[in-house]
Amino acid sequence: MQEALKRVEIVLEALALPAALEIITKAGATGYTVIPQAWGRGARGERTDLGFSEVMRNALIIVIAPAGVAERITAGMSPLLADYAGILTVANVESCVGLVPGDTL
Amino acid sequence: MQEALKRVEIVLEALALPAALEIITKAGATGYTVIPQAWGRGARGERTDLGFSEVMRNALIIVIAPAGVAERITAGMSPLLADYAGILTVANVESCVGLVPGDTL
Amino acid sequence: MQEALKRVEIVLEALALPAALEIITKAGATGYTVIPQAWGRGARGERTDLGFSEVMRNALIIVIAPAGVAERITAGMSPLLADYAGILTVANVESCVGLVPGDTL
Amino acid sequence: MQGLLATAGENLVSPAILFFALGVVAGLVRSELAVPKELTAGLSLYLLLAIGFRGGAELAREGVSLAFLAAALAGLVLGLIVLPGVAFAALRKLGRVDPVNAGAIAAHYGSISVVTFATASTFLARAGVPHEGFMTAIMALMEAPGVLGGILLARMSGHQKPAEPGRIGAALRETLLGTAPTLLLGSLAIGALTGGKGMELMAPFLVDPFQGVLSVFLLDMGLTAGRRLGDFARMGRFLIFFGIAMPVLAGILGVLVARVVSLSVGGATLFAVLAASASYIAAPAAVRLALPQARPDLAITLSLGITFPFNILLGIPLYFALAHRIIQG
Amino acid sequence: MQGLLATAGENLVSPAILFFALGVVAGLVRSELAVPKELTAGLSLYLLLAIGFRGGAELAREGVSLAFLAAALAGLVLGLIVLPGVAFAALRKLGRVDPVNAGAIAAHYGSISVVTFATASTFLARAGVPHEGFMTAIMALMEAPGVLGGILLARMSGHQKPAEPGRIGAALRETLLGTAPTLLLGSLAIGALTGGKGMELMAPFLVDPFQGVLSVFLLDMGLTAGRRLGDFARMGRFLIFFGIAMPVLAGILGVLVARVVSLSVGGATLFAVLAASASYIAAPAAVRLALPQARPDLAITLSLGITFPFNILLGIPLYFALAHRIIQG
Amino acid sequence: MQGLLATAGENLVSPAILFFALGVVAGLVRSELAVPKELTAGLSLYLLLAIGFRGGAELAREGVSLAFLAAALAGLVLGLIVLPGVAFAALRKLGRVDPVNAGAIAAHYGSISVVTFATASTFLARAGVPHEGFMTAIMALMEAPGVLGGILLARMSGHQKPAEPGRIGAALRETLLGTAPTLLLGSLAIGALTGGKGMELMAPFLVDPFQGVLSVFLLDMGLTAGRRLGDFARMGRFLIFFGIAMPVLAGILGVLVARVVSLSVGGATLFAVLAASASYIAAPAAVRLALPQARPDLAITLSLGITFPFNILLGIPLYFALAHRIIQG
Ligand SMILES: Nc1ncnc2c1ncn2[C@@H]1O[C@H](COP(=O)(O)O)[C@@H](O)[C@H]1O
Ligand SMILES: Nc1ncnc2c1ncn2[C@@H]1O[C@H](COP(=O)(O)O)[C@@H](O)[C@H]1O
Ligand SMILES: Nc1ncnc2c1ncn2[C@@H]1O[C@H](COP(=O)(O)O)[C@@H](O)[C@H]1O
Ligand code: NA
Ligand code: NA
Ligand code: NA
Repeated sequence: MQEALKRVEIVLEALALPAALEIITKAGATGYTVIPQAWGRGARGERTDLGFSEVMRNALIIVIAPAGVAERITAGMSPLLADYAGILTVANVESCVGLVPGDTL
Repeated sequence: MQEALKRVEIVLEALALPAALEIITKAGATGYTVIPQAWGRGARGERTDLGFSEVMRNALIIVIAPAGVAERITAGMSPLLADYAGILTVANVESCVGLVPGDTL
Repeated sequence: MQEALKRVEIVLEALALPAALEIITKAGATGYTVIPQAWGRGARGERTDLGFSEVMRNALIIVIAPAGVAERITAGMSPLLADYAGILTVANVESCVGLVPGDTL
Repeated sequence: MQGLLATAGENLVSPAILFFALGVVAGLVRSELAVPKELTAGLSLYLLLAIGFRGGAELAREGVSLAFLAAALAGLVLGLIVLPGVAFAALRKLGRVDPVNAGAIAAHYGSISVVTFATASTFLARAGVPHEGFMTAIMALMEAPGVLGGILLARMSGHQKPAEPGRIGAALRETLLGTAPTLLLGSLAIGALTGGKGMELMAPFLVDPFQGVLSVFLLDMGLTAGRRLGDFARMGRFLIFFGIAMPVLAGILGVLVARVVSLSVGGATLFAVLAASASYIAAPAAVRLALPQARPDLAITLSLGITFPFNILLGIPLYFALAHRIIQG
Repeated sequence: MQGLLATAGENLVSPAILFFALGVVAGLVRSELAVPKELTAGLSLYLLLAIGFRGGAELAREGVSLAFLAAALAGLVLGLIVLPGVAFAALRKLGRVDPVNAGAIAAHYGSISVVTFATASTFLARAGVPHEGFMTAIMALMEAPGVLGGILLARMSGHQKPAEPGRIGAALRETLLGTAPTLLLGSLAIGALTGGKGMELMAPFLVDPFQGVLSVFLLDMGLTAGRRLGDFARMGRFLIFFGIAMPVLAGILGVLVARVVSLSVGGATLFAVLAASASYIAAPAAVRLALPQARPDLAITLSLGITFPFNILLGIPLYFALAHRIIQG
Repeated sequence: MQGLLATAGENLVSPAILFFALGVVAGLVRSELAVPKELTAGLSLYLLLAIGFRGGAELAREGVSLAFLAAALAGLVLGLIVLPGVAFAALRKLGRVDPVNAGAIAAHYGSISVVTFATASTFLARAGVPHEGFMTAIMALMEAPGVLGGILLARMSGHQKPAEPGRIGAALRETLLGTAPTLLLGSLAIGALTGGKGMELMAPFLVDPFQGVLSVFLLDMGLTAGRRLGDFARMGRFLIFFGIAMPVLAGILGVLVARVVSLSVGGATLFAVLAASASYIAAPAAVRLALPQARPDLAITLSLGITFPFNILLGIPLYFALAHRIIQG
């Protein structure tokens, strides 16, 4: 039987994107999507893009991956999310078209 | 046992954002994320950003919150969604990193 | 009993948007939302907006629809996703406010 | 008369007008041409800032006069009461439009269009017709009242859900603290404070490239209008008629009032343009917040898709001809 | 000869070229420097509009001549048949590239690069070499045919999945109604209609800051090219060779054809540049829609990453030297 | 003295300063006025490019002199050691700020503010006071060292989690290859290479509209600062005091050091402005990467919300008066 697919969504401060994408890639994901403009509030107060600096901008990362990979992403992201602003959730995917399973990045 | 976490996603016309964020905050959410640029179609026809006015722009709000808060958000948003363009869904979250539970905004 | 609602999310290359929205509309969806700016990696390598051409830009489509419509969208999108860059997932929706069920586009 | 016709014809072949036409055609044939919306927002900020600043500098040169106060008072009465009232009555009685949408549309026509005003100023400059320097200040003053007038008419008609006070507050804030009023009035004040010296510093940014920026903005407006032309069919014949008859009527009214307050031919033309033009930058958001039951696309399609093209293509020369005949004749 | 070398050397130290080089270096060392993509889109709209408008104004001054028609016809034949044909044959026979990707690349090389053309115009202006005013119109005419030529070659080669008619339609629309053709031809028409008067109004926006805007755009192109330099390794040696040999060959062909249709040295240089340059603004989207099996990154890396830098650094002076020798010699 | 006061007063009614004030007021009253963030990014790219290019052209005209080298050395020592050290000590001892946040803030004050520098240059130009052409180069050199100095102080204080080497690397990259250093140094180099000829080509883009672009950028900075004014309450009185006392102290230090390296009155004013100004474009990202435990909003609110307005409203005329008295007196 095929491993269940998960949808990992991470809101993260933009400056931490390179580190996060490295973690995601190393965890074995075959792809990811980044929506580069997001703002919001959380424990660190309001974060809105300043335009002249990346420092207050958030981004949204979406990763569709098998449960095992999703777990490794979650584990790998935890220390990053302690230092940098962000939140990560994992949710079920019922069906998926277009994911190339064998190929890691 | 911990209360189940939910992911509330709201597509909403941009002008109604301040009212929605107030509802979300009052419902007890500890954070939210806004993706400011979205366009789409629904019962009110096509809505695309005009650039020179906010009036036809949509935005996407994401809130990760315990089930009880999600219910209060749903209840609080219903009258707003009757007047202004938008759609709200609630979905399950399997796991989450980075949510600070105690702290309301 | 009401048919279960699904959330279809499609990351797709921007040039294929018109074709995808036609498929979605024909499948019977009553609405959709497009987040126009996304970048990412997948089987086709990295895709980032060039600015001077649409060809490397991705977009995110969100459709809230009954299970039957979601299935038709999935079926209709499969050939498009073979030719153009993208990935589609279907997930459960627990509850929804603001969807006008009868009205197709 | 022949001179007037020539001026009108020349208006039609100015770059800005032709770029608007290009946009309409491209929109109609569904060209891929599109202006990024962040750029549109930037262009409209530029236009508001440039128009306000120049108006302020002109005001500083002239000083505040009785003529200015008279014209301002006339503009306020016209915008707050007369124009929304006429529009509302016509929409309700002749068009059988429901009160909420009638009030929403009346709010747009009671207010003014900054870009129509700028196009008319260019028209006068090319025709060599001078005008009172305070006209920009009059325009800035006429932005909010018409919006309030239309909203009040919708609310007074009573068919409306009981008002949520928070929303009226939000609408009022938007009318006074929205992007357009803040930037227009703020730049006007700065232009007035820094006067000729400030103008010298800012002219290479605010004056020299103005026609070019206006052309790109009009190209974009043409694209938006052209893509909406299809909506006209669904809109009904009365509204299309209204979109042309209302500015003509308001323009005539404007010239007559301008005569009462003794404006020059140029000033009267601009005053008529203010009366005749309908807002599509400032009014929609305020109206949307105050009257969520109104359809925002209706008022925008009318003001941007019908009245705006009518005014910049035919209205401006028409009001000028009227002003010429009534004031100078 | 020494004069030519000096001109070539001077070309390399013009601000626009140096900003391109800065971009390449910054891209290579992975600097954080990046231009927001909405701004890039806005800059390319500006360049298309400015180049089209100026070309139209020049056309209006000169009028349509037989020389123009001859050059236009030559350009069409070159773009629709010769250039895509040569490119396709070379890619298939010498490079063993599959037919779909060969057709896709041929489409880019059959078309033209607006920015290379603008850089060459600046080069000629600095060298004091005049050229026919209709060259911009020739450029606008040569944008679409090459794209169609390449797509047809890929489709005729038959290894392709049966064509979905909807996609061919979408590709055709894109070729004719895409951003670049719409804006270039539209502005050309407006420039021609408003002539010298229009130019006077628009010059402070379209002419004076042109070099500056071009420099920022080239900085951005350099960043994109520099970040893609790593892709060259994966691309294979033949394609890199093709990215330089093809423009040289096409440039020579261009000068020879230019001589046949009696262009001046300046005109022949620009004609050669049109032949030698490869599209990266207009072609990619149309090709992607028509030939989804082709890899879009391949053609863009080739045209923007290899041929474009080659042309603006070395190609332009080379074609100029050739034109000088063959036409004037 | 009276002349100085007049100059200071005139500074306050320059358009750029008034647009900043408009932004602050609009931000305070929560106006809807907002500049799209892609536009803000574009404006800051423009300012960095324009300032760098002009500085390069001036450097080319003057050549590299001993005076330049002396001033550069003085700037480096000030930026790397003295300013971050003074700031860090004051924050730790007087303000009892934790070492990580103290280091983060010290990094911002050790570095420089490009926009404050540009405002000061305009101030001098309007007052007719010349300055050494190499001052822009000094500014470019002083951007990175202060950031490094502050980061090192935080790390050496040892209360910090063991450093992840990857993050220090990322911070170093950001300091050297971030948007601001890349564009400033790159444009400086291009301006120096193309000299007067390049300047002629680029002036209509980089020089003529500069005041206008600066005004729009300052409007935006005002909006950001105005919206953050509420954060001051939560920040504590010491930090507000620091945000004003630190630039005054650094400005005095700057004038004294400028005298040692024999700068002119104009040069000394600019040198003091470099010392007194705190970075908010370049420093925040590098500091965030190196010291994630520090609160980014704290340093930005201080540097953009307090020190920046203080400097452009009062600081610049103050440092000028000091330089006048100490250097010329
Ligand atoms: N409960 C939440 N729901 C949705 N987004 C959140 C939530 N909490 C935090 N965020 C997002 O994550 C960013 C960083 O959160 P924090 O690190 O808690 O300040 C915020 O700026 C929000 O964009
Ligand atoms: N079924 C749907 N799926 C996804 N988004 C929707 C759907 N219906 C409406 N929307 C979004 O919500 C906005 C307002 O919807 P409406 O109020 O129905 O016009 C639309 O412009 C869409 O962006
Ligand atoms: N596993 C994945 N998770 C999230 N997004 C993906 C994934 N795979 C692909 N994508 C997105 O879909 C686009 C096209 O994917 P592909 O067709 O596989 O190259 C990529 O550029 C990503 O934005
Ligand atoms: Na009006
Ligand atoms: Na070519
Ligand atoms: Na400093």
